[in-house]
Amino acid sequence: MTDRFVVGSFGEPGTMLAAVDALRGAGVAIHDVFAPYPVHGLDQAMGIRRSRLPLVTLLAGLGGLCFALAFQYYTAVFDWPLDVGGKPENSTLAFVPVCFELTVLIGGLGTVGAFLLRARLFPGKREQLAALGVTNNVFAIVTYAPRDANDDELARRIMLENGADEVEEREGST
Amino acid sequence: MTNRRPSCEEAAHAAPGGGEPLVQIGLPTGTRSTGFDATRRDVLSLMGFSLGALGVAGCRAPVQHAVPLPTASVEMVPGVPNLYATTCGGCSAACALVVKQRDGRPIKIEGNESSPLTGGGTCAAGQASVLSLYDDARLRGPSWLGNPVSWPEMDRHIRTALGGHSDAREVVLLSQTITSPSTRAVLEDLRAVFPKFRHVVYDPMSLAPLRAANRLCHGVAVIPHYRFDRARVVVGLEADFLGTWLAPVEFARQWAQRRKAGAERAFHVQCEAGLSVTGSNADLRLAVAPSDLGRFAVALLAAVARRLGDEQPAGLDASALAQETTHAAAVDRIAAELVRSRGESLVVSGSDDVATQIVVARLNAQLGNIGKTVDLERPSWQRQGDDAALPALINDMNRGAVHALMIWGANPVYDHPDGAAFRAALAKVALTISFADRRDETSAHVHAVCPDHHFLEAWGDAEPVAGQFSLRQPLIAPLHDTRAAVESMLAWADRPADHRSVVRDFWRRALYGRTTPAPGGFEDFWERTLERGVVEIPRPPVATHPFAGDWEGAVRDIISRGRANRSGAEHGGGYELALLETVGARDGRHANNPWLQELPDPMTRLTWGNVACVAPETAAALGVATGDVVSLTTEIGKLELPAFVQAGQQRRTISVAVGYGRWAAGKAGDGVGANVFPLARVENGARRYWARVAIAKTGRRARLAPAQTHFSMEGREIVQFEHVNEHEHEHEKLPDLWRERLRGAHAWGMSIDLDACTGCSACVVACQAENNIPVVGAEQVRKSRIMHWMRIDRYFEGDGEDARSLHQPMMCQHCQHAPCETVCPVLATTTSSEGINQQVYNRCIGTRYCANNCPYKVRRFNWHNFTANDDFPYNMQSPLGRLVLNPDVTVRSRGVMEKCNLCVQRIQLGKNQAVLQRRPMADGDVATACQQACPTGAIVFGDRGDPDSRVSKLLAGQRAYNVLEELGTRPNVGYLKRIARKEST
Amino acid sequence: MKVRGIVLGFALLGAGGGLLARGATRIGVHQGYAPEQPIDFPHRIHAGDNKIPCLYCHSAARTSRHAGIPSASVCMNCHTLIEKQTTEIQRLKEAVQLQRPVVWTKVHNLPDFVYFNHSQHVVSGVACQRCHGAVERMDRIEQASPLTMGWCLGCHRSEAHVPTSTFARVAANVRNRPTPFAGEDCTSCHY
Amino acid sequence: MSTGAMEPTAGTGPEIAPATRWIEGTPSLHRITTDISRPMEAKPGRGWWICFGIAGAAVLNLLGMVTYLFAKGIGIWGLNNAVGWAFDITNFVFWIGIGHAGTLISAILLLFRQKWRTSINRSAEAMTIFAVMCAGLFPLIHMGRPWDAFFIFPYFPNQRGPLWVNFRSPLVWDVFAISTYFTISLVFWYLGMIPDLATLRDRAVSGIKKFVFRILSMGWNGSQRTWSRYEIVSLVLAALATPLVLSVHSIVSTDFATSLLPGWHTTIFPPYFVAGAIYSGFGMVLTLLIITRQTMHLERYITTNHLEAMAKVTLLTGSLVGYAYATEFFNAWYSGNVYERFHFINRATGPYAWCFYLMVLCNVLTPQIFWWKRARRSIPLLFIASILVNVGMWFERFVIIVVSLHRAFLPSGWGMFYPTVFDVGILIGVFGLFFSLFLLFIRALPMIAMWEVKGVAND
Repeated sequence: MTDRFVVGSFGEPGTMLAAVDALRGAGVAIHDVFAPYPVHGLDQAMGIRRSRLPLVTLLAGLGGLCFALAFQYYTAVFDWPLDVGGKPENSTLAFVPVCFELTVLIGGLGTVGAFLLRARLFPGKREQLAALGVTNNVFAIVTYAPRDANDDELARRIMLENGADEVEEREGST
Repeated sequence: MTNRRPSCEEAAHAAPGGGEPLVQIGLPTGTRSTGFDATRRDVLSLMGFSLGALGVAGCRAPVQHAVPLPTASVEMVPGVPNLYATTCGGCSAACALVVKQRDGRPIKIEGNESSPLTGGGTCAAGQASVLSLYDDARLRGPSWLGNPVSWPEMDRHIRTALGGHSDAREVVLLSQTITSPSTRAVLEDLRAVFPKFRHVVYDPMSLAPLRAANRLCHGVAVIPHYRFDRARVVVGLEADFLGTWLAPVEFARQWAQRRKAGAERAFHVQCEAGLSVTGSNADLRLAVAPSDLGRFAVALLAAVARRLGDEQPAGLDASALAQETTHAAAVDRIAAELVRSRGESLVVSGSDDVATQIVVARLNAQLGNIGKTVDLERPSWQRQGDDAALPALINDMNRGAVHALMIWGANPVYDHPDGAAFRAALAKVALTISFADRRDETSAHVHAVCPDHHFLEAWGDAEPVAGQFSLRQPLIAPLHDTRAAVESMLAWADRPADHRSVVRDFWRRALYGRTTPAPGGFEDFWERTLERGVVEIPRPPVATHPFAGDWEGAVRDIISRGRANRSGAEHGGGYELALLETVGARDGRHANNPWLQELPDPMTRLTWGNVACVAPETAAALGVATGDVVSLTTEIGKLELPAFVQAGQQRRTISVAVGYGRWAAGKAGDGVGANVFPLARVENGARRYWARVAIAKTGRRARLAPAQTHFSMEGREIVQFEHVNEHEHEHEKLPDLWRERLRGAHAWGMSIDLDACTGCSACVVACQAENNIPVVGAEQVRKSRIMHWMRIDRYFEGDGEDARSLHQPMMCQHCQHAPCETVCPVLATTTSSEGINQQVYNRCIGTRYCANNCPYKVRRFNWHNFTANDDFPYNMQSPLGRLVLNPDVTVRSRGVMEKCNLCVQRIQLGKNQAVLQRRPMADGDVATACQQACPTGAIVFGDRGDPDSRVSKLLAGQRAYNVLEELGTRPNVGYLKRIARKEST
Repeated sequence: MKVRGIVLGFALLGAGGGLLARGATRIGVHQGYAPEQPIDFPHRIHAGDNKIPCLYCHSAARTSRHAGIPSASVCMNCHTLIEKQTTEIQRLKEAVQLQRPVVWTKVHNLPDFVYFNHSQHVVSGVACQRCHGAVERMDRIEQASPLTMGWCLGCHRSEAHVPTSTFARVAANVRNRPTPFAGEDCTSCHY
Repeated sequence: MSTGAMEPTAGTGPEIAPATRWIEGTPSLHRITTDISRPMEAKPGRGWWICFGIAGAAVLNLLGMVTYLFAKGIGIWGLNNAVGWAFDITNFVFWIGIGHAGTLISAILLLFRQKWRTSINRSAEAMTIFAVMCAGLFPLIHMGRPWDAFFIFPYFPNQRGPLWVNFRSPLVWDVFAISTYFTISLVFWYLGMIPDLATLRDRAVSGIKKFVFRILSMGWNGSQRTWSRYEIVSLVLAALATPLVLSVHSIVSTDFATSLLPGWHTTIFPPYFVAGAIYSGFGMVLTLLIITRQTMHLERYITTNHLEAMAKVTLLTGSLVGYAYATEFFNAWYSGNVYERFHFINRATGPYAWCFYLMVLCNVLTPQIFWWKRARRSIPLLFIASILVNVGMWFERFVIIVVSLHRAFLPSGWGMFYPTVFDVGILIGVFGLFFSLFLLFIRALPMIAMWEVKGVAND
């Protein structure tokens, strides 16, 4: 479905932050904020919860560890227990390095993969820019503009009061 | 190990001429099996070039063909090796051999265990002689005046040139010692045909003085048959009887029998100028200059005489004589030992001086050794050369007295000081014929070259020692259009016969009668002898008389000359150049054999060339270092050689090996080293193998090709000693961190007796032949990339003249806790269930990590592709040379690691035989190549799992130890400590 | 929908890789290789219909590493008595008369660096068909087995009473495996 | 990135900030963008072309020599039965070492909230990746049969049935360690670049550029929700990469430490190698940054403060390495093991002693000048020192490998190693490869993380 949005662009992170606070204070639902770099304090201001990606890391890492251990044990002890320098078939200590490496590898790749999926990023995706230059020097707040008009006015007014360079309304889909 | 066959009639009867019988025999079903097959090589070379080629090689394998014999052969099953007994043609010792023939190709030479002389031992040259069969330099057929001709044409030419036999024009055969009785008989026939037929015998390394001395002292001009196995004290004077002198294989065996006899162990003294294999194994070695040797012998004689209370040489008293030598104290002690074991002692001398030999004969006589350790009645028929004969012949040739000259196995232009004269004289002879197998220095200047067979293609027989006969039979149809020399001579004498029947008839006529008649008559006897290879046929003893030589004259002669020498020494430069034979080069006849050229000399560890060995003190005095080119000037002339600082070298002497510096031997042998034979001039009827020399630095440096560069053990316990009658406490085994692994049916192991190993290097060549080890050439050796799986390390203890030289055969130790295995990323090397450290070539990717981690540095890497690669023009480059390859052993490609695998192919064969015969394996079923070749039985291989096996017993013994035991590698190859005799003076 | 496209792409990539890998593992494997022979020799008639035992012609298999291809003279043992004539038999007789060896095309080519000994297996009672397939039903001989190392080992392990299936091996107490009767060492085949 | 600044109680921030400024002046966000994008948008200067010309020539030489190597076999090197590894593995360890500073700077300094990393981490990571590529070349070409290199990977299906690889072999550990390290570093680097790629995408005028950057930037639009996840991921990766860095060179050191060769068989190798790696890594980063900041006019972002900070690290790690050298000798003496003792006597007095002394001079003595602040802040001194450090570290590996091998247990097996033209040529060629890659990088991609700098600039 398509929505109507109010998009306000700011040249300064400070003013933008103030606007965000004001908007939330006035109970305007903020769709998202777009910035050329992660402005600190914005998460709290927008009330974004901390991501659960580290959990993915943990699981993927454990997966890698188990696979490495099982695989080495299987090849060295079960599949063909060769006599290598008279060492015991299950030379667990010798298996540690590979276990560690695979833990890190799979853990890392898993996390990144999960992030890309969650953030819906993939090669060749066509970008949707809130405002020109959000990747350069513009900070843009995007709020939902519900049907009834005065509310809409509210958002626009708050943004302008807080020093938005420009505020516009747009149709778009999320 | 494989089916041993009476004779190889098939090969014998196959049509002569060219290789086609060979090709049919040699390529049975499955070209792959023949080891040198095209596909494998192509795949490898392809791989060598690019990754893509792997795909090529894999996806579309080259089509291979299988060519069965048109008519099935009874004897020859493709893939099954046959063994045939024959006789070595490598030198006049004529050792009995058993040759392994595979798909019609002789590929490996082994000693014949049933020979009472060698007992299965061989020497390096003998082991290598199989490669000479496939030598590219061999002539493909006869040639007349340099143009190839057919044999009938050749015979026509020669008959006309001989112009009938009636007229009394002299026909001369110049040959080296001929030990073949049948051939000697043929020569007698020739006398009948050619009224004035003369046989001139000469050896490059001659023992004429010894025979002369025996003529003067005992009335027979023979070389006695020495019995080192009966001697409790052996004194060698310039006689390298363990390495090169006379019959080294036989002597080494006898010597080792004594050495292993525990309490009966012989006391061995060696006096020599340059360090030799024999000297390095002596219990007491004295460095004596050639010019002092005689005086040493005299002093020894005097000392012995005094102890025996015998008369002293008139006008000379013992004390005075003792002063003649620099080793007065030692002389007395040796005399004591000799006298203590009278009749069980032996003094041998290779001296080139008749007087000295007379003194030695006197010594043996005084000690009552004649008939015990010195057998004159059943003498040796080796080294029958007469030094005076050749110069005489040259005169006759120049006089034009010689009408026809046949040269057989002799190469005087190369190895005689009068070579140039001889060459010139050849022009004055109406007809000169050579039987040489190649266009060598001499045969290049004759009218007719009638190439003789290689001994593996020929019939024949030998009697190296009176009464000890052995037969020779062909292992393969002649590769080229060659003809037995005997056949040629008979053809020209209008008595054409084929060599086989000649030998056979002689044996029926002359020998069979003297044997106990066999049930099956002569046929039976002949078959059995062919199969066994050797037979002992009693013959009437040679008549001798007790010692009656003018020994006092000899003594005075020596003394006077000695004094002259001394005074001469003061002003004539003061150095003496001593010529010596090395186990690899010998007298130079094998010069084109790359195996021997690359065989590190056990004493210098140098390959590809000879050097001037200089004593450290002398080197310091002259400011010469190893590698400096020095010029050696004698009255004969001047030559330049790289110097080599050799501990143990007598101070006043410089030793140089003969057998190098050939210029017409072939690709591998030409221009390697310098030829010093010209220095061995003939002086009053005998060749002198030493000369007064002036040495000088040239300022240039030469790049030697050493297989080992560091000779000190750095105080590490690598070669260990056990002191006689000194109790060794049982040393406790190191604890093991890991539980013993599950073992299979066997636990293969090897024990190497450092007290019996002489360093003769037969094992090294045997290993090379058995395992298809490539020759890499001097340049690669310099880069220390020699490929030998087995090497003989040489270390020095002490320094100067008294330095003791130690030999240690070193190959993969087959550790149970092998450091190399743990580090291989791809499991290319692991321990087999039978304890072998396996190396899997086709899994190896060549990280060389294993070699780095090997404490014994026994792993060898294929730095280049050494097969069919023109950068390495040795035997494995030429298709002919590759015929020697062992089909049961992989030809390694470039980039893989290799090493000793305890001849696993022989182990597998042994198992296979046991399975086929439905019996368990027995101790001794499997002999590794090195063990089989060893003349002293120093190497014993077997199953350590079986407590009764020889190897188990040996390795459980007092003397057993492992090299670098403290590293905990737990080798399956153990060593027996060398015995250090308590010096009790 | 874009996402689905991406996923599909990855799936295809994976499938392609899998096929490639499978193809790669067939490199050098010539299972089913059946080259034309100089003489069109039908094993079906000899080994099949006439029940000539394999070892009659390939007698070397009893004693040698090579089974051996019989000499033409061996063929003549029977073919001198049998009057049936075909062009193929004619060719054979020619070869015998002219003493010209028949140049057969080798069918079973082991990979390089591998040693295989027929006699060992024949004596141990391994049936020829176990590796060479139902020769007695082949008109033109063809390579029935992959002749790869994995294939050899499978047999060697079952002969060695070493459990081959993973679960079996897990079940079996690996520590005290029986020592293999059929060699499981590298040097059983590689040297 | 500016996690440090994100802290509500930016405790560390203010303490450092007055002491050192990590950016000259206060450029506007747009200014930062343009400054950093300039190298990519302007035409390359002559300096760049000269450097690239030289490096490229070296690469061609490398290609030629490697081709010849594959055709003839590694016999064309000076290696032999005594010395089985020399330049090949020396180069391998050397480049792996170089590869350590990058991830260290981006990961460890990130965890330690070191803001000064922001303007150097991008190029440092790039350097890591290129160095690891160079390193990875050697295990391949040093093999006798490189066309069979795939044997060291355990893969399925295969023709060999149950034959896998030897997981006890340090070489197999290397395979896993290095491929993991390479992958993670690459991902980390790329991930960190996505926002900048988006910036470039939006700046791009030409269609191709826009197309390429669009594919690479994955439709990044600066959404704060993404930003917050993004930072978490970066932190996670950093936390993973830090032990990874330490593990990689520890594992490389086990190539030697797990053997039994005197001079290799030492327990201190892992930490010693890691210190050495960081040391040489920082040396190389210094060299590169000093060159680029001059040629690319980025003094504003790569300040003397950065260089000084790195000089301090160099001093620390250099001294650690020196300590390790001393320890080795002490252990050799204290162990009383004849082989160990001989080895170290031979190291200091043998035929290769000059290498040893060169190594001590460069690695232990050179960095000591950084005790003086003036030295730390003098560009020429830093440059020379950084070069010397890398020379020294190369020789350290050479000494460890060759000197240990050439005289091992049995004197009969002793030998010498003499490099051939191919040894040297390939050494040079790989440097060429490294520098060409780096030169291409600074033209094609933002060599300073814009968004991170922006973050720091706006505190």
